[in-house]
Amino acid sequence: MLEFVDTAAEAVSRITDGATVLIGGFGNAGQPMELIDALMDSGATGLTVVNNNAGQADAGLALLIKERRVAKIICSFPRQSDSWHFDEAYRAGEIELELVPQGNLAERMRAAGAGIGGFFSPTGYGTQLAEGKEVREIDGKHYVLESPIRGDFALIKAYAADPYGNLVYRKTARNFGPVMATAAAHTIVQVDEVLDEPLNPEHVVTPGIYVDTVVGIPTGSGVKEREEREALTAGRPKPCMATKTAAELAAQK
Amino acid sequence: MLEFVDTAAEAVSRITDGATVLIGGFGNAGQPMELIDALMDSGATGLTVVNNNAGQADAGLALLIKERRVAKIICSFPRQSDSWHFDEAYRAGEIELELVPQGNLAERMRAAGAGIGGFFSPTGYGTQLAEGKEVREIDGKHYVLESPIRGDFALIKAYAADPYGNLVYRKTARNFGPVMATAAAHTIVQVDEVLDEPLNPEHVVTPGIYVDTVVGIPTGSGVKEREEREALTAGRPKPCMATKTAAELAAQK
Amino acid sequence: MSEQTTEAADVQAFHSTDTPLTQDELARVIADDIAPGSFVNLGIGQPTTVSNYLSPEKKVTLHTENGMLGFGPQATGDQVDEDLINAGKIPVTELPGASYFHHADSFAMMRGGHLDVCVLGAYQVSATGDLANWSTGKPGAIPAVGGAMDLAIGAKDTYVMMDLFTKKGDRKLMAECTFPLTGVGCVSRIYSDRAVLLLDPSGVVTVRELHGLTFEELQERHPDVRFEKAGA
Amino acid sequence: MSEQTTEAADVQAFHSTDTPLTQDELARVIADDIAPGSFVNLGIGQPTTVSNYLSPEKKVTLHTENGMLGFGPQATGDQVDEDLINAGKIPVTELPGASYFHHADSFAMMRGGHLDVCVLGAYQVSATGDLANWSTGKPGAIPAVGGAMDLAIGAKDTYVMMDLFTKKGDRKLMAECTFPLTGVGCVSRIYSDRAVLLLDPSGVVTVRELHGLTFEELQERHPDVRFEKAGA
Repeated sequence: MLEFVDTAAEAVSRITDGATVLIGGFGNAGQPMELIDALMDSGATGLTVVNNNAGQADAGLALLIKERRVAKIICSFPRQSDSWHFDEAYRAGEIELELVPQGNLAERMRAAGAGIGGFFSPTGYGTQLAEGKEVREIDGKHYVLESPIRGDFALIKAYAADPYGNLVYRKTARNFGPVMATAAAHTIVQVDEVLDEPLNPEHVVTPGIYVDTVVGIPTGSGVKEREEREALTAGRPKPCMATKTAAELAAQK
Repeated sequence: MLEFVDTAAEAVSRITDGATVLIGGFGNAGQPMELIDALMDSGATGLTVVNNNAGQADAGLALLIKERRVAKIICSFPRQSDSWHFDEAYRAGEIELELVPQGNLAERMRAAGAGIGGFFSPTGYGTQLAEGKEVREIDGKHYVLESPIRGDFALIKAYAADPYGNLVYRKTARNFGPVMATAAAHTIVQVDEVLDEPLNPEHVVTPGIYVDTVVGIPTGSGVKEREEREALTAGRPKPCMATKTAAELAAQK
Repeated sequence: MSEQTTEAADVQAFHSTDTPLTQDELARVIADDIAPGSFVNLGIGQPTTVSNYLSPEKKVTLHTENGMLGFGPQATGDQVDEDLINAGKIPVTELPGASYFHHADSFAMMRGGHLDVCVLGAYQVSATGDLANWSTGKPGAIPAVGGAMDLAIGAKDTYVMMDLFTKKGDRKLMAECTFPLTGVGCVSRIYSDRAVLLLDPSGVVTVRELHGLTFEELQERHPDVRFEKAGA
Repeated sequence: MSEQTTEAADVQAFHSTDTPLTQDELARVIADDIAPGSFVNLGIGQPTTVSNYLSPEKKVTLHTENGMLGFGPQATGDQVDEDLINAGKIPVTELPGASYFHHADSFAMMRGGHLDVCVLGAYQVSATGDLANWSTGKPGAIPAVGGAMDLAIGAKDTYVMMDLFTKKGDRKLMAECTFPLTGVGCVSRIYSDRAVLLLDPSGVVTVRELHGLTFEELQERHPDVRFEKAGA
């Protein structure tokens, strides 16, 4: 049943030790920072986390890993210049890693949400990451059998939620959010705006059926969105619009 | 390469004998009537058609079947009260039928568009429609292996196209359109509105990468859309909004 | 997705009345069993009438497999819009909070188990919950399945709404279905004019309500099915 | 999807110059080979520079796998928006005609073969088009793959942009890759400072261009690879 709560702490309060948690975001875009911080404060441990990365610097997911609260991580790109907490935990053998190509990661969660038992993906065929997996040649092309990834919880960031739990996202912050919302038994969303009116039904990206808990938390996304709306209202182009092409910029140099 | 053409005849002119043609629509909603009529006039024959139904009454797809231009149909619901042309062709053994549950039909086209070689679906397990197909038990649940359905062409109806071929749809006329656009080598779209300005990138349903040929053809959808916009501009509710709930209507009786 | 609890209904002890339920009464019984906040798909025909008894306070959202959540009653007059129809191809209305999506997303929603309840008609249902509702298997008949097989296995709970016997008096609750199956072990409850029955994989049928039929008559008409009274 | 024709480029007869191409010259060669109206994914790093040579008249649309078609140059000043980044996590701009979609849709677009060209860097490429660009296989190294394997097999054509030899002088075009593979038989062309090479499953490498390297030197450095001059 859909609930709107007031704090990130309340939003993540159901997450128990040992849960599988899908965490949205690609880079900072769409990363539910405040929900991750609240998960940190909640004390839940022994978690399996699904995220594109394995934490960066000294914040969010990296701190969860530093504190050894993540038993296993399923991700596509754990090693980054500032993934020192993951690196240390991994080298100490204190975190399990399942490395999954990014598209298979998204598609495996999509399969979980869509009730698909498994699917043949061409990605990774003939590589180390397909070792031990069933392969099959179909119409002359090689595929690897991939299985669904389900979450007990999803923590995602959307831009706005209407009273029915319908969600819209903002630019490339959409990334994993809509897929993770379908793949988790309980989806927790932080949004910049909690709306009083329903969204336009044609514009809804994640229907409310996939949403369980919503918490409004203003972030920089809201600031940029208001700048963009002001520009449009004033008849100016959106601030993020390219003013020159790459070719023109290169020629300038 | 994206092209905008002036007539339905031009739009379907590349379709050759023996082609597999995905045709959108569920009921009248989203059915590309004018494109189907143009396909009829084009003379292309020996077609494999993928559509939810097998034609109704004496129009569109039913006429293609009447003229024995459809060698095979892949659909979920051929038999309707007014599917007499299909019924006759089928009983005469002059059309091949592949009956596919509606959700598998959509998912098989989605798989084609998404480069998935096959997938395990729970739908149809233990039924006649799974006979001869590979089955597998995964985590205690039974699944049937389903294969992609690809089209040489898709004929779909969207509501509007922008200069980049980006599409939006209207209400439940969206149905099979976005999926078929991804599953065909060449996607032909009829729209009520050909826009001069780009669509809002957040609202695009089918990105232009999936669109090859666009033709503007005004239909009743445009009339209803303008009524709706006028109402909204005047601060009235959309004409299609429910004024009473089903319970209230039932109580009235 | 909502975490539906139908416990209140499940623990209802056996009860009976002397006369069969009318179709409207039956629709109301089903509506009463649907938990507030549920997402529900009502099949074409008789199941559609359940919506007449879902009060707005219950905040039940209706799904139609042709790509919409949150549709309202049948459209009339100016409301009619050919682009806004339900799975029965009947023009419907839009309710606040509605959303549109394409066919693959719509069936993913169903197949992924996100709907709480689906109410369907049936030719036959077996004691273990097998459903037959798409074909009577007549030789020479042209087959058509539509979304029946997807609906049967998609929701968390699949309810069947039917008469317990055919007009000819044949039984429709079977030890094993004789008509071609739509889905295996998918029906959790039968709501019929004469009985409300809870099914599970054991094949022992729990009888929650009888209307115009005694427990003994029920057993006599279905000698190959084992029944137990609810709350007994 | 667009029907890309690279025939014009393919039939180019062999030609050579005396000095290796600079990175900018190489980027321009690749850009010139991309057909007007193409949908293109440029990998992180050096491949990104190809966009500097794609004139607006060519109407090439750039895809980034984190969910966007139609992004523009790197954002500066007020343009910077943390919600608008490319796969390298660099803030970019929006171009007219852009669209946003989620990760599963984005990789479906790639995996489904809808992109015309993907340009990637490489550690090694085999004569039959195997690609190694995600891991040097060093023991103890922490593996990370990102979208590399999806990109390698997704586009209609996968081009590799690299130096023909490492800084240490080791060859990168191999009879068989010694580093862990990213994809099998997926690379159709190598664009390098010293050679433009067309690959196919036969393993015979067609040499379209040489820069500061003779055909004989190329053969000598790759004795286990069979080369043929283009248009010969």
